[in-house]
Amino acid sequence: MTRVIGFRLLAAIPNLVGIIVIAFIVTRILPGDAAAYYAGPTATAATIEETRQRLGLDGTVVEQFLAYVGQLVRGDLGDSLSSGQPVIEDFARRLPASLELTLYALIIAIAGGILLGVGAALRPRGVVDRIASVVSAVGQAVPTFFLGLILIFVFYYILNWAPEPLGRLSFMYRPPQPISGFWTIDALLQGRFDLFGELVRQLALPVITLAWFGIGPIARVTRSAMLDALSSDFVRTARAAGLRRRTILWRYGFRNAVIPVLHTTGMVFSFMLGANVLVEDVFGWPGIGAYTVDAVLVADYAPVQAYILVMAALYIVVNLAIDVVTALVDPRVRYDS
Amino acid sequence: MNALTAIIEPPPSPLPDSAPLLAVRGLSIFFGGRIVPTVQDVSFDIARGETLALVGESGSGKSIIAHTIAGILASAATVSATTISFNGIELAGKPAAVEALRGRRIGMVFQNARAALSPTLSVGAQIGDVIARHRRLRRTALRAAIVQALASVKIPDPERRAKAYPHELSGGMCQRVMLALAMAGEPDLLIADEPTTGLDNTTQAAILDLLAAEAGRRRMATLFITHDLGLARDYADRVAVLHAGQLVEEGRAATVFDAPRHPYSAKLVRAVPAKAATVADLGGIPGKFPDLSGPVPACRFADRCDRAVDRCRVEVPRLEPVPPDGMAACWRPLG
Amino acid sequence: MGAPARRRWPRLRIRGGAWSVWLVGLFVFLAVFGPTIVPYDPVATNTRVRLEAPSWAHLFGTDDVGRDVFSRVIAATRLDLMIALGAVLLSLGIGTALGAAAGWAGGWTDRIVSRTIDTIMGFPLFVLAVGIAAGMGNSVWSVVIATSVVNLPLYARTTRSEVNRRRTSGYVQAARLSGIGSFTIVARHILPNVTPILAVQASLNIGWAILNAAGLSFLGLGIRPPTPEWGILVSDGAEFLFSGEWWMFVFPGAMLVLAVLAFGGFGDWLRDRLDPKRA
Amino acid sequence: MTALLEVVGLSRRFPVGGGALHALDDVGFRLHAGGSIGIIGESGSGKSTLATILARLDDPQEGGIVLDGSRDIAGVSARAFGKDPARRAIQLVFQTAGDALNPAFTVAQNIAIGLGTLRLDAATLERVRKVATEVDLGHDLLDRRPHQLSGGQQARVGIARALISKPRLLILDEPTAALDVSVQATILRLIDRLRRERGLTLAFVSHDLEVVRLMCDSVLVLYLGRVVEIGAVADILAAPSHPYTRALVAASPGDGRGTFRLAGDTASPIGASRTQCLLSTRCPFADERCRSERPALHGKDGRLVACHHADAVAASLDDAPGNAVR
Repeated sequence: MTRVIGFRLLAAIPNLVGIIVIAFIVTRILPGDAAAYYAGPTATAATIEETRQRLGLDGTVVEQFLAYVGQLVRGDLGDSLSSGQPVIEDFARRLPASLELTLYALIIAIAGGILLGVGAALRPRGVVDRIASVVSAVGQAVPTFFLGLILIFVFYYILNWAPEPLGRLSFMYRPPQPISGFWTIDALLQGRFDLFGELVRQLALPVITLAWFGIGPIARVTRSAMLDALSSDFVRTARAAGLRRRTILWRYGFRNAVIPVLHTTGMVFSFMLGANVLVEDVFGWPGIGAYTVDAVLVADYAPVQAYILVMAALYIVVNLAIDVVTALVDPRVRYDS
Repeated sequence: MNALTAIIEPPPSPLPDSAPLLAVRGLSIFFGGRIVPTVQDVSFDIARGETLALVGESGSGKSIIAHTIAGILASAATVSATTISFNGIELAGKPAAVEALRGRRIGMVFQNARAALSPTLSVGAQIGDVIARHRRLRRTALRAAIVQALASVKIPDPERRAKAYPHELSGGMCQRVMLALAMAGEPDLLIADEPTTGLDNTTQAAILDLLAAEAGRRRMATLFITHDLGLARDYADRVAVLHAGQLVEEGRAATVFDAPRHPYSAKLVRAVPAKAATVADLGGIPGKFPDLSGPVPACRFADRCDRAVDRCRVEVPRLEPVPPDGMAACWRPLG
Repeated sequence: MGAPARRRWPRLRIRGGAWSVWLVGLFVFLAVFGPTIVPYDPVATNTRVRLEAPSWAHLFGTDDVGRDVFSRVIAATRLDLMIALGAVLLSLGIGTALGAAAGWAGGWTDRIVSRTIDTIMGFPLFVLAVGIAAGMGNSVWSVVIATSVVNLPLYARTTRSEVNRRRTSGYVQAARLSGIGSFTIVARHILPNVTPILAVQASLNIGWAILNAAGLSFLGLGIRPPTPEWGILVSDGAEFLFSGEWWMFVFPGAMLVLAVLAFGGFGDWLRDRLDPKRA
Repeated sequence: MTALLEVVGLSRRFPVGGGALHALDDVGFRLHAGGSIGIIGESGSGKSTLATILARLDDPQEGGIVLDGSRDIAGVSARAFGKDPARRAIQLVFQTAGDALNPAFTVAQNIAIGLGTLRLDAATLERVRKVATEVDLGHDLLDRRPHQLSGGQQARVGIARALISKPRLLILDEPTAALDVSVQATILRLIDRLRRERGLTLAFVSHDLEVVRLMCDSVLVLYLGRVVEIGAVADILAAPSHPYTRALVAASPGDGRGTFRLAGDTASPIGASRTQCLLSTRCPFADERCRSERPALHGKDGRLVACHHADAVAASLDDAPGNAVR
């Protein structure tokens, strides 16, 4: 198993290199003079030139790329114009908010998708199948931001069930001491259960919005993989051997169906990282997505490339985890490497 | 109760060996709301220790019959039968009764064994699942039973092979595993659905040798589904020939192979390369199975048969005894 | 009869039918004639009718500067559809060529193309689109290119695997037996079999491209107000959600949904039509 | 009399994770014009690889394929062979007929591909019709798509495609493996008739001894890429001199249950030993010599056998059913 992990880590290296190259290209095609951005708004021609040399921007493309990689290795992602701080500090503060939102949504999407998918497969054209159908259709056709707005309009403006959609916590509450950065967990760790409840209320709408788009694909793949598995030759063998229905369903059916589901989960996560930008924008969520969009709009480009790098890195990590789980379930993958 | 009555009353004993273990009468299977049955009025017996080969070309309905008896017909089909009696237990229209027998008294092996085993469980685990279903065993005893089961189907190095996954084994090895799986419940009847289709001839012979040996040792009845008349001749005691869902001839394997009485069986035999001295002796069969979505002639071979008369198209021929020792469903059997 | 063939399970989505073809027709009509048939100038302001709720005079109400929401929503059709169509055609053309080359040639060509595709796929696609759109500045083209780049892998991968799968098929071998050259085999013997798959994918993909483009402009990237565009209209309307002027974001949003549903259904309908086994 | 085809020392290796798979190892045979050779072997024997190389769709690493005693076409790469004048002389009929027909084209077009064209001008269509008649394919089927045909009809289209360019050598790669026995019979008879009418030379790849017995006058038995026995069909089937051939004969269904069996499954051909007989782990005749010295093909009663114990194998035939056939 360690060999599998090692192999997958090695396989991720070319991806990482590719991502750095693309991030570099995106930075270089940005309009305007990068040195001028890095030097800051008050820079004179001389300081800009100085910055250019410091950043290695006066060299050939290869030199520039090496200088860029050198910066990355030092953890230097540049300074944000709007906040005036190093991007890496802004990110460190805001990343937990994004992660809390995305991971909860991912968990709900996986759980909901699998439940709906299995239920639909057990009774094609039954009630669960129809519910899954509708959930999936809405997820495919309704834009993320539009669904978020509709939920806000209904549950906040009309029904007033949800709190005001402005960030992680209303200003009337004091946030928990940061331990994990996941406020819900921190609140529980500190025994502040009322705060936990409030945090959940605040999280509910953005998490549902984000999760909705994952439930559809996961349910769809679970359903068809389950139906394929249940009509497969090996389930027929298990039936002919007189195994219990429960054993057949889970140990023979689901165990094999889970492989394509895992694969889809990777794509769903990728999609969520993207949709995350829109959801944070709609719900005023103080994560890195909203931060980056604000930065883009004022032509503050350092956060953009940092954002792309962080997102790609996250994606690689999650896919690595999915690969490992897949290898645990599927012996064919295990021996491929 | 005194000694005298005890002598007069017959002792309670299992059925005599001559009584069929499996008796099928008037089995018809309808698909998709069709009026014309895909399998029509099929009847046959299998005695303990006997191998009956159900032979037919693709689409003849042989696998459907096997799946129906085992109660694992996948598609929504309507089954009607006068009786499907197994060891005196009526199975027709009683899914619960079949369920109780499946995997224990009735075992089954399929073609394409590698696909018929779950790719994500080791073969030992899959055999273990079946053994654990039939016998309560502790961990170590279960492991021993798994190895024993693999050894009994002549798998070399069973301890190591128990940990292997289907994709790591050859097709022949997978078929042995499936045989071990089917045998785990010590069945009285084994339904072998084209168990060697897709395997090489030498592997096929090894598997069928093993199957025959096991059946002989345990006096197990075997329903052997195959498209290969030659194999049926080599490995079965009796042969039943299916054409388009109708059973056309039944008899001792050598007799059917060497002196078929039904025109279809005769043509089928003439198409077997092993029977032909030269290529000129080979005979094809004109036409194809009738389309079951519309009206069909009473004898479904009538339109392809050079001996057919008007009666063949309007009156279904029943299986009647033909000399020397078989049965044929034909108004004008060869003779 | 052997084991039942592997069935194709009915897919979990609203089935495409004739309705979707009509709807797509309607959208095309609006894209061509929309700006000329709308009742009001989509960009002209009229402060006398600010923030009016839907009425017969203004079916979808008016916005904060008195523009007719109905006219703006209809007029936006042309731009949104052109962006989506342009992006899909661009990625279809380039992706198919790359994928066919990789799938047929194998070896280094395949390795380079596949690595490039993998790297693009290594990004969360919308994030990449945001990056590209940000980099390319505020123009329609930046949205088109951002959308098509993130779509490229879809076509390249499909074509690659479909061509690769057929490379060793009997009929390609048969063509080689007659001395037919590589280019002809790919273009005349293999691609006609892949075209239906790509056509279905492209038509399903149009809905996705509409969503992607709308998402970018919702964030304020690429296209700038006051140009009528559905994403921008929703974004502008969202500002008035908290004061209850719902019509400003609901109608353009609903139009987006309708467009995506129409093209999704159309793709399904096309798939059923183009299935060669149905002829 | 020079042979139409003379194959010498043909080898084809595929690189597999660290080692090499010897799909074909030093294979050779002669085939006279109008003759027919059966190539028999089980999965992994290399018989399909041999068919593909003979049809010049793949390149051997070593060896020669001499046509008409004059030209070695093994040196021409498969890529370049498309433009070679000899291309039309050699045609291949594929194993699964359905897969060998392009679903995008009509039956007529699929046949015309044999001429390297998709355009059905009057002359082409005339030739298509003529060859369709020859293979008993109704002209009403020419406008259909391949998937609308039955398996037997698809097989006929495949044969028509191969024949339209008037080849001299026809290679058949298990042309009836996927067909029902009644359809197989008609296709075999068709092939035999065409062979006589057109004076074709056949290389017939099959796993079925009985089919080869009916269709061919000589037979070549392959085991893990090597020729183990080669000679006249009737001789070899009557008295196999190689244990593997004998096992094949004994396992062939339809003439009683043979008793001669090899132990275990076919060994993996990957990284197989070069110094021992490949069958030595499974063979009841095997002794120390078999495990230390690879037997070479040598002449015996007008055939070639690669076995140290060929005489013992032939002599040990008993009267058990299936052990000796005809």
